[in-house]
Amino acid sequence: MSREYTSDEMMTVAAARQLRDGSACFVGIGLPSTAANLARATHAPNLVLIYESGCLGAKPDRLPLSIGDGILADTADAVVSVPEVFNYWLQPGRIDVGFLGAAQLDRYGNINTTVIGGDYDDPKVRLPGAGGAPEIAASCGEVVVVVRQSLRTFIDRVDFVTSVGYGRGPGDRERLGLRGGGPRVVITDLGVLKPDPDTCELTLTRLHPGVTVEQARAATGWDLAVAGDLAAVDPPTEHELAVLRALEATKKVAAQ
Amino acid sequence: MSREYTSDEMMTVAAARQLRDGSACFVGIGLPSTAANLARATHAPNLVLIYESGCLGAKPDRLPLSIGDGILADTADAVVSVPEVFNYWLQPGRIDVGFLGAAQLDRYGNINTTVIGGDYDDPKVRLPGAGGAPEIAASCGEVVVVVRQSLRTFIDRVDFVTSVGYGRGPGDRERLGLRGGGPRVVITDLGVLKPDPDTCELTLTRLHPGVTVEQARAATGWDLAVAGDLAAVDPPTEHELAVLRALEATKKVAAQ
Amino acid sequence: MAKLVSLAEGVADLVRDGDVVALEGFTHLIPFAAGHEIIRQGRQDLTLVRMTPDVIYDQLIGMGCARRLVFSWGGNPGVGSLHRFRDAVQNSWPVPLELEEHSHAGMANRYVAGASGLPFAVLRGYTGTDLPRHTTNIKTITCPFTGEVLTAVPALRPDVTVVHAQRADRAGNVQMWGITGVQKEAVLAAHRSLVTVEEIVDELEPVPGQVVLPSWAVTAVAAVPAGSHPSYAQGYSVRDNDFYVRWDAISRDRDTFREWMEQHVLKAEVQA
Amino acid sequence: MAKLVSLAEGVADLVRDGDVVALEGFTHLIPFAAGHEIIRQGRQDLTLVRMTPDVIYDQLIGMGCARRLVFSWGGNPGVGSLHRFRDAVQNSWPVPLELEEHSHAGMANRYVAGASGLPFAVLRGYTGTDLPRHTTNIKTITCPFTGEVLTAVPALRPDVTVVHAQRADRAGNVQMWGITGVQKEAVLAAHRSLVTVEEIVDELEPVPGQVVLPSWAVTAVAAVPAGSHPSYAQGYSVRDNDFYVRWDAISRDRDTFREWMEQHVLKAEVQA
Repeated sequence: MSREYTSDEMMTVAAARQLRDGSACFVGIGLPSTAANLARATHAPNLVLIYESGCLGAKPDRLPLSIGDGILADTADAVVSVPEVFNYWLQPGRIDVGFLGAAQLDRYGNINTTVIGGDYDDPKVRLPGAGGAPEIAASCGEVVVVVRQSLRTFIDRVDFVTSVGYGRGPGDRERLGLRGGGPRVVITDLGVLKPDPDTCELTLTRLHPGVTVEQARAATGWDLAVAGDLAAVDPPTEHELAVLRALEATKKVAAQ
Repeated sequence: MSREYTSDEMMTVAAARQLRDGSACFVGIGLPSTAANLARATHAPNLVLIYESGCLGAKPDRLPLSIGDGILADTADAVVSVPEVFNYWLQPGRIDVGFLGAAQLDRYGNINTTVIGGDYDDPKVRLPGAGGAPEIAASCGEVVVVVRQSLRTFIDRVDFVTSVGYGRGPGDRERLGLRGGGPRVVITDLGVLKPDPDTCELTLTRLHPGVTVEQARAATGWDLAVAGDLAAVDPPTEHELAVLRALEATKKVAAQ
Repeated sequence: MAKLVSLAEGVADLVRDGDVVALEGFTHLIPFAAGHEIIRQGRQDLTLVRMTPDVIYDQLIGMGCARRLVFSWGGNPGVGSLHRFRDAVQNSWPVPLELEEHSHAGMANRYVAGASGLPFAVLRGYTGTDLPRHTTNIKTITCPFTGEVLTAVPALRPDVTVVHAQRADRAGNVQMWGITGVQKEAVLAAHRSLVTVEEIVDELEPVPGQVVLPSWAVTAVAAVPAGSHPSYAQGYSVRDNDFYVRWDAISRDRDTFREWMEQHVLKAEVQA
Repeated sequence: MAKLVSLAEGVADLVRDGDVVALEGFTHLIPFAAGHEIIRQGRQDLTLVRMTPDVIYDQLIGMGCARRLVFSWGGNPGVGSLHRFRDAVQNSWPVPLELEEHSHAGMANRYVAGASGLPFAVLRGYTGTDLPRHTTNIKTITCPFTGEVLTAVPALRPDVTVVHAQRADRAGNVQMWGITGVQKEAVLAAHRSLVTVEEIVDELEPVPGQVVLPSWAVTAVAAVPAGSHPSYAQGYSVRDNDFYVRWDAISRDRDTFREWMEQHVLKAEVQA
């Protein structure tokens, strides 16, 4: 098994490491689902995976092809209706971690998955929209965002606020009455960002091996703050890589 | 099989005859449940029995011992939660007939099952209370009331309005925004009463065999109006009596 | 994750004097054994919440555990009145009992709001009845889109909810089926929950009509075989209807009642 | 009682030009065959409602059946964007498409309100986002008990809801299991409903996790084996993931799309 790995693999492994064993995680499809299943297959065997399709405690032995893959229902502790998963499980704050992606992310961790450019009625790019994200971002105990870092995605202010991070800064979540803690950490293909405790601004706290601060700054659409004690992320272990690649392989098989 | 029968048997048979085949009936326990099951076992084999315990389309082959008897769940088309039976099934007006009893009934068909005498905080008699009745009386297409007729039960004005009939008279249901039609008929051990189309006042329209208008008046706490075309109720047929007594027998067996 | 405990431990840890306590179970799966343990441990000053207070609440009320009752129908199902409940309301024996009275639809929606993390629920209910005159917990609310006036009731958030279910696994996942009433909502609405079960099994075989409460949504689980007697647990026991009938005579007289409770509850072996 | 009909009859009777139409199914049991029949019958001016408009709505939109879309997430799940949806929004091709956009929680609660006969639903949602700026169907509401401000959304009441289920019996009782999403609410919220099923059986054997819609709550049932392809029907078929991937290329170009629809939908045998 080679220790060579891609930046996406590093990002997925770093995201998986954010999930504590035994916590309940509301999982979006794509990268978040891959990372959550990697966590469950490595350091967090008791991670409770919750999918918006109504599957509580799903234990897939392969990567689901969609958030409604039959394997999620087959392996769940309970399958509930979609209204129930949002009303009885997400809304009251029962879910510890919300795991989200983004098309655009701004310096206060606000997420846009709706429209880019132009205006809402005549956008340059029409994106899929909100899905479960606004209420996941509002009600989960904390939010982990996984997104590739570039000038297209990391912008000073999102074109459309689909899901609220820290709004325009300190105190905004409280003013809005959002009961969850908001984005605790953002994992990218370059490193790790965390909100500054005073300003709520996303600050670079760690870099993936071989990545420089300059690269991170060049991929950020605002004047990126960097933590004094900037540390390096541990590269993927052989075990993490092996499990991740085995999971990705199951996806290809299942898709045939 | 003797054609002798009790006034309760006459009342139950007359009540059963009010239920049209194929209609959906929200069934309270006691007399309404007996009458509804008699109807299903005689002229209305496709009567859909709905119990507030969440059993939709129950088909018990014996009388249930309670509205939550296991035989209701075992034979139902669907068993749903108690919130669902009230919110998704009763509230939108999906149920054709609500079948209710009463401790007190007044000239406008209002029902009291809460307190009798004294005042609410210091009543002479404390009754079980509302249960599902207020919303059954409000939302079912129509209501059939089954109650023994006496000066204790048939009073000019109920001590407490637990479930609304016609309120204080014409137009009150509309004013209150109640979407169901209200009491269409009241079946007693003496005869049948229906609301006057103009005044909404319960009017004697039929007498059971052998019962006189004087008896009915003497058992009514208001000046009872009597229909011009006062007809006699057909006595129970041998078949009706045989099925009713067989049903009652199953209850005794099940209770052992 | 739910802790596996004994009934005595569960009640001692989770049910406290002065608590708002909901014991739910809609004629099926009524947690009688847990109610008896609450009586044995001498809890007092409780606000008892239940859609259908029946024999178990008659016993809790008659033993003086309750200060207040929030309910929608109080009777001995299929038999008649609850004499201890009536005695408390009409004669304040053994202690006065405050009532807060609702309809089933209102109570069910109050649990739904509690389970949903909302402060209130909206329904078409109570309109034209005398119920709203006797509590501040029934109000009107106007639809912001149509202007229609509907009814609002506040969320129920019990300190502790107690229910009985058929089974749990060793991880504390709970499985119930048959008539499951409002139990899921009552458990999710509560700050703490205790579930007694007929048995604890290695694997929860899926059952048609099942409701599963994941372990992480439950505080504690106690194995109490026949814990719903004289109610029933579908697949395990049938309703002891004869007891419900006999309760009428037992409960009519204060002394007969006390004596029966002495013999059958207070002196009963505490379940392991 | 539900009528047993052919798919063509069901769509002809129940889906009309200008209707508000909801096709639901949350990645599982998506009623593709019914959507194709709506296209074959040339319905126009529809307001399409769906939490997750995916390939079937991309096809309806690309064929010009829709005037308006009410939704919360529009994409090709696990693959990417919906090109016909984007082309309609960005370039009004083949006809302009109005959008009314919500979150999943908002849409689910709108169906719940519709199924419950209420004019609106209350939730904790949308707060702080830009979504309320673009529709009048998201408002605030104040709790009459606590004064807390929450969000209200109006009930969804489709003229017709179409869903796919595993089975129905000859009386028209419908049974589905696995991920059942918001289908029960969508059917109960609608004025009319059409359910396509994999098969019609004599007896509906109870299945764990089943949702049963009684015949009297459904307007019509049509047997359409594989009626959810390329989606899946748990217990009957698996997801044709390859098709979802291929759809990206098919739908990117207007001509390729039209040609594919000609071949595979317009000229397809109408299901019996």
